[in-house]
Amino acid sequence: MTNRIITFREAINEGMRLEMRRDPTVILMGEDVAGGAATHLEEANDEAWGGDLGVTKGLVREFGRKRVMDTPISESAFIGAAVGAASTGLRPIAELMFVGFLGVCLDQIYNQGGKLRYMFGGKAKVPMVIRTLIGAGFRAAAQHSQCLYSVFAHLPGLKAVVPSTPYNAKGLLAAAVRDDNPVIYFEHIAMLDNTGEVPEGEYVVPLGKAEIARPGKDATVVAIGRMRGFALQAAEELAKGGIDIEVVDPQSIVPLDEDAILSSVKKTHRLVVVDEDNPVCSMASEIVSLAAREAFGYLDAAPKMVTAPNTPVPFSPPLEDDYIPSPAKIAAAVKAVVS
Amino acid sequence: MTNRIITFREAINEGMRLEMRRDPTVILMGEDVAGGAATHLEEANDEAWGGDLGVTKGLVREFGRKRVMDTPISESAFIGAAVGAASTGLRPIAELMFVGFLGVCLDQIYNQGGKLRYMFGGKAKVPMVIRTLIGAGFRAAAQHSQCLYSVFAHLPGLKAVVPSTPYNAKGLLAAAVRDDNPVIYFEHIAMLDNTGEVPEGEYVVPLGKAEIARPGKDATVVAIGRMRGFALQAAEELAKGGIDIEVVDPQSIVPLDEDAILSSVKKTHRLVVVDEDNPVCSMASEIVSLAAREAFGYLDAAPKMVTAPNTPVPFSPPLEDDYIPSPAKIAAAVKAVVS
Amino acid sequence: MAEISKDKLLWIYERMRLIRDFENQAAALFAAGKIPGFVHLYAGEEAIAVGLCAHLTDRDFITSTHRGHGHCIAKGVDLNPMTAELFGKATGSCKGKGGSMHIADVDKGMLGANGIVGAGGPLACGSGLMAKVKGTDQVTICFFGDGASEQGTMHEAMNLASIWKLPVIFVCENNGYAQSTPAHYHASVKDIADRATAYSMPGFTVDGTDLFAVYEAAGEAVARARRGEGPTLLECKSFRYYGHFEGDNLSYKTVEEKAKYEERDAIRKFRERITERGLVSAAELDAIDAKSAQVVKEAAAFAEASPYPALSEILTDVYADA
Amino acid sequence: MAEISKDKLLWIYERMRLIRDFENQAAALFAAGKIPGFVHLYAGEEAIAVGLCAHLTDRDFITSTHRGHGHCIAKGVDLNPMTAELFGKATGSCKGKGGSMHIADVDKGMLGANGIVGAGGPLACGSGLMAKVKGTDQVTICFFGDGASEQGTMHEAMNLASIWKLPVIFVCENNGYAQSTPAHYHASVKDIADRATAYSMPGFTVDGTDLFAVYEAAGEAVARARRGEGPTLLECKSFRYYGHFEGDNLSYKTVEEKAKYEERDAIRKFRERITERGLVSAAELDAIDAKSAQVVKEAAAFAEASPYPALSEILTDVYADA
Ligand SMILES: Cc1ncc(C[n+]2csc(CCOP(=O)(O)OP(=O)(O)O)c2C)c(N)n1
Ligand SMILES: Cc1ncc(C[n+]2csc(CCOP(=O)(O)OP(=O)(O)O)c2C)c(N)n1
Ligand SMILES: [Mg+2]
Ligand SMILES: [Mg+2]
Repeated sequence: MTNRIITFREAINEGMRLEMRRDPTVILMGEDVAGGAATHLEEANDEAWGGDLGVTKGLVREFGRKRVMDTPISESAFIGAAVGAASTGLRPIAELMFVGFLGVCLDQIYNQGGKLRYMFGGKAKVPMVIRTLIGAGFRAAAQHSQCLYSVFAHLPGLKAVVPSTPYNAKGLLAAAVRDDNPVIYFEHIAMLDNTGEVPEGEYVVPLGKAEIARPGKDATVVAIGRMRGFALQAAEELAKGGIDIEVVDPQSIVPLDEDAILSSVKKTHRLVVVDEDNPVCSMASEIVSLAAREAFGYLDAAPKMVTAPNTPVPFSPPLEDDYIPSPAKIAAAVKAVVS
Repeated sequence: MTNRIITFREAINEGMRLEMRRDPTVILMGEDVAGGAATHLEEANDEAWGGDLGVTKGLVREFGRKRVMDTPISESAFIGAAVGAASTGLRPIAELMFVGFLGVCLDQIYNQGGKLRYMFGGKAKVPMVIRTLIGAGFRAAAQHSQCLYSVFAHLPGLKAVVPSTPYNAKGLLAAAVRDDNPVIYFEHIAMLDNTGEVPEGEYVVPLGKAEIARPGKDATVVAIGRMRGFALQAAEELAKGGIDIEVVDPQSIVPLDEDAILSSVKKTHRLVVVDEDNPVCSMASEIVSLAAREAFGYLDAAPKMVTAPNTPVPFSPPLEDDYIPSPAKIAAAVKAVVS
Repeated sequence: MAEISKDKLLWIYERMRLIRDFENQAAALFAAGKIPGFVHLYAGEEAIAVGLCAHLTDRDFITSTHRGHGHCIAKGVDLNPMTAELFGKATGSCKGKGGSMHIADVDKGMLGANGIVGAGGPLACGSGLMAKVKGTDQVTICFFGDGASEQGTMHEAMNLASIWKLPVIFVCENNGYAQSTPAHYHASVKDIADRATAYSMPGFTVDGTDLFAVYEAAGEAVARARRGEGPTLLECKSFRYYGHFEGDNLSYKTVEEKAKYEERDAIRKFRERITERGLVSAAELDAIDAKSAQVVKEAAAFAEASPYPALSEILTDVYADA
Repeated sequence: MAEISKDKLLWIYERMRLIRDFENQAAALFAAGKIPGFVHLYAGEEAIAVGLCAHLTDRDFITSTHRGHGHCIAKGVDLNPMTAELFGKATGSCKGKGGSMHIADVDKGMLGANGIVGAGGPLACGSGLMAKVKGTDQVTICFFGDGASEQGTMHEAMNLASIWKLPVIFVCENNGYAQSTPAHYHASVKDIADRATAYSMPGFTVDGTDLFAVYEAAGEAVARARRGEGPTLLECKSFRYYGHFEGDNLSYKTVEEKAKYEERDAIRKFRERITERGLVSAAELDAIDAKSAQVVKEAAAFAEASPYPALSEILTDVYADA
């Protein structure tokens, strides 16, 4: 069974299912996560939604409506309730349907969830997970296609992970649920149908550990989330031209595995950061800044960033396609830094 | 009268007063900006509040309650109302008492105000200003002492200014009101009583233009807001030891005057960025990243950042004092980059 | 029954018909892969948008929702750019940058569909405030769903509009569901309009499939707003024929529930009523039907034939030049 | 008048007295420059916190506001660490990191003062949800101000608590003002408790300076919550003796208004009532007075003598070790 291939969506679902089996204090809430149907049709409706994209589908059947709760469109209330519940003994998973909705509930996330422990002098813990959709490519336009994880990375007290494969999606979910801090878990909408090998049982991909997705010697390409796959595609193209890149996938952005990134840069002497988020005050800038400050003497060329432009996400399909960093743009940036 | 010395607070107040005289579509709203009193005591109460720190004091007497409006504690509603009013013909100034409250109203700021124009294909404009308090040093603890402007800088569609002297406070306010975009105007709580020379009439300090606060040749110190003064203090100390720094004050962080920063770096070959905001995905990282990408060949040493630590703001006075970047820390960083 | 001129009756019928035809066509175009992204259809709720907007002029404003096509059409937005916008074409109302969820026409007073549930409440206070500060008699209608009523922004907006006596009409389009979640689960009151007392404003619940009921209640609310007497909360109970968005399996609705829809159909009821009373002839309405079918088809052809925006458009319209 | 045991009466008197003494001392310490930052005093509102918390045990929870000292004391938080926290000392409830606006004692069920108006509503739903999921009979009281009632979070929280039947009591402390803004301006209803109908929960407005009125209404609401019957909205009308924060010029209050405060004083009224009825003796209360004065003084001395935290504390407590 080690070769079992499942989707990203299934991997997240399984990750939640196993954690909920393991620990009865893990609960799940969000808009339509139980699918509404359960409230007025028979409980065992197989067709019930599991969130907009079916990620939580079926969990209400196994765990019941006491542990899998539909919520009103009241993000402040239910995410704040997750904070309150976490600090008094549960380990809630709250689904913020799209990260673009952070603007209606950020206070409960960053000023409450992210700071209670510090403000209380360490006398509280807030073990909770916020799962949320990110990413362009779904023709969902400016308010439903953002990444925005750089905003969360700026705010102390929160942890943040951006899974990039079904395998790490499941393992990072387990790590996030078991962590005693608020962890924001970013699911890329355009990756949910991607497939990959995922073991059946429980396992943890630890927070704060990068993965070398591809070893290489000519340049370091740090690629976050969906960009990992694009960087690997670029790597194949580049390899044909004799350029051998190392692809580093941070997996967690908070805490960030600075050592892994710096070691790679010190080895390859060149850096390209690939990130779908907007560029200013972003993780991409952060990683470039890190390398400039901590590996300055090792850099043989100016580092480069391949990111979305500094604009909202346009709706029109050709515009949106061009908005997203592509393997071709990554390859071009690598060629520029190695030349 | 050219030598008139007034406070930062007075400069902002005067900036608003002149803009409101000039343009009847400029209105002001926020919690206690008219001071409540006007609603049930005589209209001409000299003692009425003008916001928590008196910045809007007296404006209701000149312009009346139709143009200077107290609001309920409903930041989403009144900041959203500013967006709606701006896109239909007014030029509102809304006061968000502390930037730490962004979490209850960010959607109206970034997803509405910052994006309407783009989402509507350029067929709307949103000329409005959000004034808000930033900064530590007031013993106001974790939720009332933040900078957070890096979050706004990350979000396309917003402009952002961080005045650093009474002079540019007044001129940037005028520029912000006259701009056809949402501009966030950050007032540092610990600077309101600072004094400086301010001309009496109208003038504009343009958005997107940095100021060389002190020319120098040995290192570039980019210092934002309150940090400008600290950098200038450090400069005097350093000058005694023969180190001559150039202090660049961006004034606007969006748009950022990249040319001014890069020219200075290309001249001095060394860079220190000083910023009171938290360090990760910050303006400080952004400016280091900019220099690393665009002036790599000119840098003779690893750039450095002097920022707040990556933690919430502690309440305890000695802790808070140590939390804030100081002239001494700036001087130490400069010494490290020039050595 | 409110007295409505024949011209107005024909206008109302035409707008409702256009909305229905537009939405049915959009469903087909989505199924055919021509309209990308999230598409939320308004079919079934036509009497609400039209009954309200019948009292407005181009100088008045509306704020809308993710389910905004009906509001656009009721407010008089042209169907060609609307359809082109759904396709993401350069000729769209928003040059293709917004799509269905951000369709807007500020010149017509349509302040935008909105991807954020409840976001229209504060914006509506803004256009209301503008009218008040400038001393005009322009009114703003804020459309929002039953689900949106649980969003904090709506509470804040209704309180603000009440204390400032803003000329805003809050119209809750209660179609019984927020996505798959039924209103009887997510709302702590049976009638959302009962919350009007929490803001000391008049509140009414009407049958949102009965054009006349909507029109009459709307007329009072709009007149009150124009007189400077402040906001009203008007709840219109209705249903949607389609899923929450296209692609929705509708698993959360019972067969019995869906079976009642035809009987409650707003357009059919309106047509029957005005023809039975001899206010207009069936022939006149048939002509409108034919015209409407034609207009939406032409709009689709226009959209289809239009070019996509140039890639350089990604970078424009972020900021207005100062 | 609810029947209250003598022990409870004495406890109530003691807690009210402690709050008053604590706040008067805090005002003096602030004026003397010993307490930095924003300090919001609760003097005048004692009957609310105490009348409510009299029904709780340490296992129950409260969420509080920027004006949190009274809630802490009513919930049984120790005065020494409280005072040290106001000074920013290492011995403070939060090791000096929180200060007045973030004072907390999770072990005592005090889930924190809060610098963000209205933020306690959602948090209270959380501890309420915990109790419901775990099947305990713990209740949560959410204190919030009249000004907070216009914040969207409170609307969302009350709706959520209602549909989930959470064991939460929403207590609106209506002291007539949000900073300098009077409630009759910022609120669109006269009695905030009237908004309870918007959430299908019981709502009551009581005189928040009358301990017995508060105690009785609180008893019913707490019992209802413990029985699993869901939330209640209880509005307690009161006033504050001090300004919004220390340093406030109180320019927004009339002389006549302030003149009525002594007459409405909660502690004086309570004392008169229980002594007049012979439930307790003046001597017993005098002893409490003396003890209270002593306790707060000792707390100040404790705070003063305590060290500041080490600078290395800046970096700790951001994250819990996994
Ligand atoms: C703040 C926010 N939360 C959640 C969503 C996702 N969402 C889009 S529409 C919708 C349901 C809205 O229900 P309702 O207000 O009743 O409008 P209807 O779709 O029924 O017209 C939800 C949850 C969103 N767009 N914005
Ligand atoms: C979201 C938010 N907005 C504004 C403030 C600033 N502020 C602090 S207390 C306060 C007034 C609160 O009034 P009320 O709720 O009546 O409580 P009271 O002070 O009267 O006890 C305001 C506006 C804040 N802390 N948080
Ligand atoms: Mg609905
Ligand atoms: Mg109050």
